[in-house]
Amino acid sequence: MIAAHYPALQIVVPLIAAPLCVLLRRGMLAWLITVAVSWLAFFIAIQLLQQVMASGPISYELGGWAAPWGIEYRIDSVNAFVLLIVTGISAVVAPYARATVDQEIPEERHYLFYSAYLLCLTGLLGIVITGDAFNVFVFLEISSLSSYVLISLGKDRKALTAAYQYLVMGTIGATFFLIGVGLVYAMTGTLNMADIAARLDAVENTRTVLAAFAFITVGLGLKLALFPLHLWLPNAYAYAPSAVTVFLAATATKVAIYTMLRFVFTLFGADFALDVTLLAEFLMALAIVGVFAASITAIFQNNIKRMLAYSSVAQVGYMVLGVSFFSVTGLTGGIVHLFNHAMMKGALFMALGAVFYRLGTVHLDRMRGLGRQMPLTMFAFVIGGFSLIGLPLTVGFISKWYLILAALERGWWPIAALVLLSSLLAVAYVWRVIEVAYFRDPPANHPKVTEAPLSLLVPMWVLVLANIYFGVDTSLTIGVAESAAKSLLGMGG
Amino acid sequence: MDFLVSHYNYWIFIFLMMLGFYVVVARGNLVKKIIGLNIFQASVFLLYISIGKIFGGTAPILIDGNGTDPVIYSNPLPHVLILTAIVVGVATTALGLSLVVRINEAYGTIEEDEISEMDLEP
Amino acid sequence: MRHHVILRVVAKLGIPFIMLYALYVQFHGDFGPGGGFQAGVIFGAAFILYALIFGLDNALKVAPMNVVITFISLGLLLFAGVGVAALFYGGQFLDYGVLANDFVSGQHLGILLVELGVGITVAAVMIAIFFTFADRGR
Amino acid sequence: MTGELAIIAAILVPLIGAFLIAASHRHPNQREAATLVTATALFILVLSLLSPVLAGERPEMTLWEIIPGISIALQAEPLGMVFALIASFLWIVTSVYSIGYMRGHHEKNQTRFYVCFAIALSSAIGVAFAGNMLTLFIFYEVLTLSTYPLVTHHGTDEARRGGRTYLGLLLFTSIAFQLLAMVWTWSVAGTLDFTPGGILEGKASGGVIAVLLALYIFGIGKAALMPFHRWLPAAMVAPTPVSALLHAVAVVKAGVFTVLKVTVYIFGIDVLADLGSSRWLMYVAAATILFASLIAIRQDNLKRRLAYSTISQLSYIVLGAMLVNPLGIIGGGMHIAMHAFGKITLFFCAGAILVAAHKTEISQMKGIGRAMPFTMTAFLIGSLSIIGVPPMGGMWGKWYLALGALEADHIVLLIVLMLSSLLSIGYLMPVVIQAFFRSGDQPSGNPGIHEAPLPCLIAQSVSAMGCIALFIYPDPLFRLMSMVVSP
Repeated sequence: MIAAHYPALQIVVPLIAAPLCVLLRRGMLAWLITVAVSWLAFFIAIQLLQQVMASGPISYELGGWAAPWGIEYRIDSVNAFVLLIVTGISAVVAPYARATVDQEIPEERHYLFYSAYLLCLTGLLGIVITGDAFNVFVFLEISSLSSYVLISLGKDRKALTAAYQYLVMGTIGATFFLIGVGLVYAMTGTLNMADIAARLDAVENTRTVLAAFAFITVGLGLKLALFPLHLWLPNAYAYAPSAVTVFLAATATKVAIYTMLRFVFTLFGADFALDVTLLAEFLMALAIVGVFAASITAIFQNNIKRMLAYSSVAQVGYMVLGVSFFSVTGLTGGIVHLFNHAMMKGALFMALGAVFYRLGTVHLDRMRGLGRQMPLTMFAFVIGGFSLIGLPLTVGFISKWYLILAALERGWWPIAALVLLSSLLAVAYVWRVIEVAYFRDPPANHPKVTEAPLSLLVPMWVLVLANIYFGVDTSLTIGVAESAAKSLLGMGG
Repeated sequence: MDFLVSHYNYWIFIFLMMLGFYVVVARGNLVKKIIGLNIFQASVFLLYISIGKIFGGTAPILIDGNGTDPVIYSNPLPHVLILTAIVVGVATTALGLSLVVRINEAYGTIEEDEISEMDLEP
Repeated sequence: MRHHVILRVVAKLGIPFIMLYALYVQFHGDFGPGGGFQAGVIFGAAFILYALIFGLDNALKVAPMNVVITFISLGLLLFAGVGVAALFYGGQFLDYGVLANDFVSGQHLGILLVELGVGITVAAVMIAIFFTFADRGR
Repeated sequence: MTGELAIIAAILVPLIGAFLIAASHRHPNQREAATLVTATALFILVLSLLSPVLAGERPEMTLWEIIPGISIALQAEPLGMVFALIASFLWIVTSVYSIGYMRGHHEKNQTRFYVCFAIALSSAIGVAFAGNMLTLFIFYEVLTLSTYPLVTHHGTDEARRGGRTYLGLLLFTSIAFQLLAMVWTWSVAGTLDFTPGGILEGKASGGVIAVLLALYIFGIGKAALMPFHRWLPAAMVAPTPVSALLHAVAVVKAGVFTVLKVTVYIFGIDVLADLGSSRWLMYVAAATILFASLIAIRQDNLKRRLAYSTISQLSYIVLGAMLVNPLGIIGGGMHIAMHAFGKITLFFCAGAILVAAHKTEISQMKGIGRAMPFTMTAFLIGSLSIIGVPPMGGMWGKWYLALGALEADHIVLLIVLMLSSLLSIGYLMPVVIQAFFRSGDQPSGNPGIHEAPLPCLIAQSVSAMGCIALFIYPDPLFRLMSMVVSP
């Protein structure tokens, strides 16, 4: 009985928990609620994915109003997979958060942190689960507003300007998106995604629809930090509290990419995007330029969190590149990289969070000799780094494999070569850290640091092991991603 | 010419949007940026409302009667949507302003160039 | 502004009516234009007017910050709680029809409670925003 | 023990050894014992596979699917056996040597050293027994990564710079070329299994095959074909046992082994012979042989000279592969073994000189033969083997390579082989002459015999004996290699 309501509960549980945290006022209690809710949400997401894979898309009508009029939650293999990513990351970030939050945020704001975190989770899950175009905007803003709050809680005062910058750019992006949705509504008279998809065909050659398409893509491009719309991201990730960085880096851009997939493929349709617009060419060019520009910038960063933030921009480029092939293999690569990148960046930022916890900084100079002082943390970083480079036996390799395969399938071997070359840039920036941490002596005038506490190590290593496990056994990730890619391209599944 | 006049709501929308956008981009004062953002958002609200308007339509309220004579009414859905969007806008503004207040406390200024200068120093 | 007698008198006279009007907008929302958003803003405005005229300290005595924040979450909980209650009665989430014996009165009850929740939250948020900013300056 | 189990065990044993070594990091004796026991166990395991493989069995094992359609698969076949036998046997010898060297030289971080060494060996065995290209690639990369800490072992600026070149070049070639070639092969052929006769026949045009071949050959950076050879001299900053086993045997041989394997089992020599797409690569290899030898002559640092010599000798094997006829492949395979024994002896000696006399430059080694007669005798034997004079094993590799070149009607290559032998006399013999026939500038008086630690001496005499033994008994090697070309 309760299983039928999982789609609603996925959103409602964190939504109710957020005000509860405020009511309870106790940081400890709020944390417990957050952990419980995250795990519950993860459980629900697993159940939903199983349901979808077993018996096809699920539709849930809010308030019992039938689909085109009421708001519909619609779950197919694509968003079930993204739900799994978001809740999975939340399930490991929540336990991780406690130690870092205790250190980085004043006691009296803890409950606010956790309720903002839960709201952010609600928003992200809402974007993914809903089948209503306007509802996407609402949830988008819920998640964005709470993430601005979360980022501004960072210790450094630069966190404030970073949050402000993100607020301005995020709002512009969301408003662009809103304009696009409005224009689509003007042309079709409906907001239900499936309904829009059915009605857009008749009017797809009008200028209004083209304008709507442009507004939506640019708006989402801002949200997903597509180069050159990524300027908000590096500072936001670099100065946010550690737990927030982990959570946002692993989920926020993924959700935005999902939204783009949903609008481009399900609403407008791949044919429209390919025949009427130059989206594929645009995305591919931006993705490749973005990968290189961001990776090269990353090499010159001394703040390692910032370095990884630039690397995130580059990795977004890979996902977008996969999408821009408009083929099953390419989309599979892009979608599976959503998952894989969440795993690797989650692990890497968690390791950095632990470093920050002990050192109070993530400056490259101060990380000298850390390989000896914090062996488990730094080893986690190394494996995460390998994954980022795309070495075999890690998830990064799987993504890269599919991207190259997709490029070769189309006969675009220069693209494949560029993908490979860019991963060498990842070697460059990852290795700077490894070299400093393992082959340099610790700075003499600083006190010795010890290994991070268990509450940080366990979630970190869960993700690290996931990096290896899903790099070796890909039946789950590739299976789901492929079925998602097929359903997006309208090939069944 | 006819095209220009008959679509006047869109021209207003575009003008306001560009105005707001310009303020956001060109002004260095953080509060002014927020104001620009508000104008930008408000233009979108106008767009939604204006495309939902039907000339001669009434408010979409149930009128007692046998329901046979057709009543022309404006589409209420954009209003509902925009109500939500306004709330979001208010929240954004409030959050943005509170960030500006805290930036002012931390940096002692709300001019963007001065702040970025101070960020470069250490 | 405590010295401005006219303001104080007018405000004292006006505020109850503004609040009453907010309640009207709130509860008449079922039948005519109105609803929780509007009512919440009007109610909040009344309170903010009070704070402007009689000073922040007096306003904070009436509604301390903690209470306001509590109301924000209470309103939200009321809204979501009604939705969840519908689940327990065997309907979909937010399916008010099942809340009472017949569908129509269920819908009435449901929307009334939901809008009340919205109204409380909006009013409290408005007040909280004002308090936050006003408090900073001191 | 069945063959399948033996393969798995051969990869796992060094890993378990690594754990044991790490666990006993407080007790050096126990740690070194663990290394020795592991190495011996590994050799016995590999040896146990020899007779079934010679009898025509091909024990294989598919572990699990990594990407739909591609599994991690292991298979013992003759070519892999050659490599695995050499690597595992020489690991025992090197372990003995390391004990003397590391203690005699008072190195730091010895536990990390031994652990990485064991992991590197495990991955070398994995390369040897890989059943498809993906598995090989995985172990190939693990080998790169596990040897990086060994190269930068000293942690000095120079070591870090060397490590950067090492890692950068190896990862660059393997990711940018080899991985691309592999995915390309997969998308064309739909399989990556090593199959006698190749998997590309009839599936790709001649042009594609030519491009793929180039991508593979240059992508296998460990084969040190010019212009991607710079990592090998850079790796010489490592402690000598590393240079000896890894950069004369395990790592570089993994490279040329992969070249042979790809040529035989991915492309198929007949296919390549028909297309002629390997011809220009043959000349690249020939050029590498000559240039590297010429550079070697100019080096004063003994280890660097040996490194360039290795580059030159590796290209013999690449050349053998690119001749794409059976004799060339046999010659290449045999040269893997012959060069391994010869070069490891030379490195052992270089290390021994460093430990006993603290000398690294050839110009400082005048008259050192009098102080270290055993070492320098071993050095002489190793040199002769590299040059290819009987009665040293090195002769056989060159012999078959020359036969292969003749059969393919490439007289030019024959001349190159001759010339390079002369050049190798030019860069190896001066060392011996310096050591034995020049009077030293040591303080006057009889310096007496001042030899390297005993474990070092044992190791270098074993490997020097190996050079001679391989001249007398090349038969098992030859049989294995002929099975490769005529299954």
